[in-house]
Amino acid sequence: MTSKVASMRDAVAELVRDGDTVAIEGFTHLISFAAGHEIIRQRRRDLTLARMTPDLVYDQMVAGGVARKLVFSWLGNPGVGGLNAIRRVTEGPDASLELEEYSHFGMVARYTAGAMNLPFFPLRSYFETDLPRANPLIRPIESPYGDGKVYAVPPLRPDVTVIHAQRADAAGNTQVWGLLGCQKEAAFAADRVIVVVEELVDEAVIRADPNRTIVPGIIVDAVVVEPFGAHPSYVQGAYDRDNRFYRDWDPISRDPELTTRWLDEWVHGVSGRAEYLAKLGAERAASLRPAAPAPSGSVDYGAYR
Amino acid sequence: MTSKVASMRDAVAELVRDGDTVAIEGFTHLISFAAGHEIIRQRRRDLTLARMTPDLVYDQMVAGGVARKLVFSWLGNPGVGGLNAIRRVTEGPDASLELEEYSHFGMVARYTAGAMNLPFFPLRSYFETDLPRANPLIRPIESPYGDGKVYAVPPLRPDVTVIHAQRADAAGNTQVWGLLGCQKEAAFAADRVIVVVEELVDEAVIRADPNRTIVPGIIVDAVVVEPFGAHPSYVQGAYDRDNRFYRDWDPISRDPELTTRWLDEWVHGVSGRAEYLAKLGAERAASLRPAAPAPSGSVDYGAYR
Amino acid sequence: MSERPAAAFSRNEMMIVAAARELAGQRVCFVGVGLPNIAVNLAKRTVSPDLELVYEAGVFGAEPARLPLSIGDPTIVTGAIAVTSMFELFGYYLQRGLIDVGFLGAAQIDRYGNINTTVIGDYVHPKTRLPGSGGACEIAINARQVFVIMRQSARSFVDTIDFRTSPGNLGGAENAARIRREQGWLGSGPSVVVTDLGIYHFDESGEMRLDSLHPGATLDEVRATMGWEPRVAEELRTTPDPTAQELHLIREELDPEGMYTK
Amino acid sequence: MSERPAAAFSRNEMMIVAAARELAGQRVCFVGVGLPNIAVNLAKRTVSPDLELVYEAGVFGAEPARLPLSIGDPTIVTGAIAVTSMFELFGYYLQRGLIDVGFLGAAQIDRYGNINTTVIGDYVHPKTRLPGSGGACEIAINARQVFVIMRQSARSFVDTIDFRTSPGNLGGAENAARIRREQGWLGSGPSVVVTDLGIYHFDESGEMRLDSLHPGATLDEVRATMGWEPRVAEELRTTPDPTAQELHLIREELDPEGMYTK
Repeated sequence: MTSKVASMRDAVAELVRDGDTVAIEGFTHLISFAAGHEIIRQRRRDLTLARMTPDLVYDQMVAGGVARKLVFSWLGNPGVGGLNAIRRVTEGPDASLELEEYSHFGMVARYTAGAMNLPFFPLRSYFETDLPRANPLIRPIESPYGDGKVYAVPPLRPDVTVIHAQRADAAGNTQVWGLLGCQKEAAFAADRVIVVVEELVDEAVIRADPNRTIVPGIIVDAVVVEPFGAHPSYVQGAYDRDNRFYRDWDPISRDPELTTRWLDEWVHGVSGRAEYLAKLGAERAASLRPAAPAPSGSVDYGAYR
Repeated sequence: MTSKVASMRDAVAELVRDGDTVAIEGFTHLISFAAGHEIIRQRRRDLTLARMTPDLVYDQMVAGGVARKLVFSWLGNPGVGGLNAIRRVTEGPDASLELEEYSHFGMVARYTAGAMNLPFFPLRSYFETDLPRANPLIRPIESPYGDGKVYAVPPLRPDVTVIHAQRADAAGNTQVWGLLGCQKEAAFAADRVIVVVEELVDEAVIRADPNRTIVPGIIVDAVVVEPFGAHPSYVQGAYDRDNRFYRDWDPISRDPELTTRWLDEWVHGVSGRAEYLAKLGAERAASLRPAAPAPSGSVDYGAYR
Repeated sequence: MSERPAAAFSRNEMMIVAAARELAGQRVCFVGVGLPNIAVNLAKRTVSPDLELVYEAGVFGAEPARLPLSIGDPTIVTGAIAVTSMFELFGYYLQRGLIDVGFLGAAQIDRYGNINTTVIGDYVHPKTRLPGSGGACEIAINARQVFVIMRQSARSFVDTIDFRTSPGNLGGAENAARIRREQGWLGSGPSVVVTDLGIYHFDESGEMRLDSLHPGATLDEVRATMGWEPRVAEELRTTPDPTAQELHLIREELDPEGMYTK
Repeated sequence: MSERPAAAFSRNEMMIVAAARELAGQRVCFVGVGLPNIAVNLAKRTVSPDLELVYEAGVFGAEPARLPLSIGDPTIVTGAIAVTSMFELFGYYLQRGLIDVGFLGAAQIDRYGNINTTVIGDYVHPKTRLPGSGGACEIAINARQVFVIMRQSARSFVDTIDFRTSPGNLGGAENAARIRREQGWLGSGPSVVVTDLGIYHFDESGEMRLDSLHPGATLDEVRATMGWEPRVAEELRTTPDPTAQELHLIREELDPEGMYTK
């Protein structure tokens, strides 16, 4: 087994190219801010950024100048308000960021079609709405059983998908618990996959609980070990969402100058996640730990010899 | 929370009706022979039996006279040979059992369409084969993106789906590990669901590991506690497949008289699973236990208060 | 129990309490972030203890130990009945018809309960870019009933919405019922709108009808905050005050910082 | 090591060894029950230690502690890399194009590698009802390459199959390549057929070509067990004998009871 363990710098340098469609997925949980920041730091350009909920990570990437286009289903700072850097380039006559817009299920269905090598995926959304007019890629399709029509969305096949996970082995066999979002589908749909983990584990840990595996190493190109790499989002069992960060981003992102200064300080001004975390402080990190453990318990697969 | 715990006799009496489409699902793993035998014992008639791999359980049910029709994708006694009771009513000019035939992925896709309330499910199978001619419900469908066609299969919506699982709570919240087959899809697709379990557990066991849940109680109508209820198939971690039984069935099922005698003795001649097991003998059951435990290990969900 | 008198409550508190009470007898509820979240968690502690909370992030049967701050808060996962992929949550639960009540908010709503959460102004060059559908479009189509909870204002209760993100009763009840039937939608559309001023249900024609005014709210206020002449029930009721228990739960457990209720 | 001399081997053993050797350099293999199962497990212990075994039951990266007796044996689950639903196995792995080699058996096969596992005789009133497709139809379309392993007989190697369950090179290579391209199939079809008599690959025209005769087998035997005049390679090779190690593994570890190899 060849190890795919790489630094974030090398993984992004090798696997993310100008003009790529990049999906950093994770629905509120396990968002790889570490990868987003490295892409900004390496000054990638003309990316199409796909994500159900662009969240702060894409607001920062758009502010960092890496994006040409956004493919999404919900645009906001959850629980706080709007994404101000993105609003600046999407409102009014000078809007410069291209948008391609779906609903949540539409985005999930697009990744699923990509993961399954299907030319489309059917769903019951979009009827009697303005979404198919806003996005002509949402198209009606007749049931071949004469019982009416549904809508179809096209496959989404990112050049690169980045996911964050609790653990993987060196071959990229990856396990996640808690919210699963659409990471599995986004990874299988992609041409290249970067997995960022809290913890690198021995293959035996993975093999002890194969039902927990969401992505096999066979589709993974790089494994990056980056504890706290999902901050300010969270990792089930490891740390909580840093709500203060989400609130603080609102006034920063409202002001273009403050935004640039923030990126200079927290992204360009650090060499990587380790320095970012040192800057954030051990106390802040510690304050995000869960109040107590909540163990799943163990099940028995049985040895059959 | 209302308890849905019922005896197999009551569950089948209440929930399985003459003429129903019944799916006892479980791919080689977790096949509810206990439910199959109870349906024979209660002399249900005119059932449409759906199952990817009819296996011995449907061979016995067909022999027991409950079936009018079979919906399936692979017809055999895995590792042994054919299903002789079924062959007797499907070969030659007097074939009396109606067949509706798909491929494995086609059956999975049918359950998935049922589970998702979709009018069809698209897949890349069937091109340039005789299957769409043999089964006109397999139909071509054009991609709305001008990139060719795929095939569609219609939703499968069983009146009753029966699944066997390692554990559930009294509300029917059900957890499985090892092979998952298409049980989740078959259950969500169904109008009524019977869950048969090795072990009834406290709700707290389920809630300790929510990622392990495959079926929520909200779609479950009855929970039947029937340890060894999947024999001669197996339950991961609990017991192995009884290969001797699979081999023994071949000569029995080749002879209509022996088959009837077997049903009289092992199905009609016992009041239920407990008596069947007593007849089978503790030694036989013990011989099927795994050689040693193989624990999954525990993961931490974290308490967030 | 709180020592403040029951009568001293904010309009937001009244709105949340009214929405929670509407959930009596419901079984499975798709929870949104913000106001719906508080209303649903209040209902589970009062009128609907058996309510199963479903979060679009992939959680069924959540028992949050604290008020979740987002729909993906880790507290909704720990101790839940089931956690699934979003493919399964939207496909096997929502589109399958297992959700009794879905909650929606709106930037704009019209008399038929059609909702806009996408843009104010032109789609391509909008005046305000809103969040978009998220799961709203599919909730509106697939949930058995849709509850709307939002503050009332002339900007949001409009004659014509700028973009239809989520279908309500379309151009009227008859048309909506026909389309829902023909297309095989499992949902029956919007059934209640709860605002800071009152409670609306939908009449035979599919239009919003004011059935209850909150204490202290007036018909004039209602008219001043709507872009159309509202239909009013023949026997207009007054929403009963929040009880001491309801207020206590909101203030001590569900929103102690008053983020949503002040 | 077995004490039997290497030369004493059965034709079934030769067939399994030859199939295993064809897997050299392959990465991800979809394993079928029976002969393919033994061949693949032998390849993993000899020419292809990194081979990842995928079972249609939903297992990726199996490390079976014993020879699995069915494709759903619990021994393929314990210690595997991943266990998935069959929806994901067929959709995200197979249809997605992640399977390098899929193994098929056949009741009937024609010169183009088209396969019948459904019926002998008429579909509605068959002489023999066979198992049907199972996953074969989708393996034939979606696996990057298809390997066939089966004993040769005039009943099974036929001019015209009674039912096409799994497409091979259809009516010839050109046509097959065009259809596969036009339909966006990721698989390139059958690439090797290993029998108890020899090894076949497919020539430019898409027909089976005998490239290697197993030791002791003759061209006359080959002709007597095929419904068409076989193409034979200009330089027909003789398959090297099974090595002592290969035979030892088969006899001591993989099929000690000789269920498949006697």
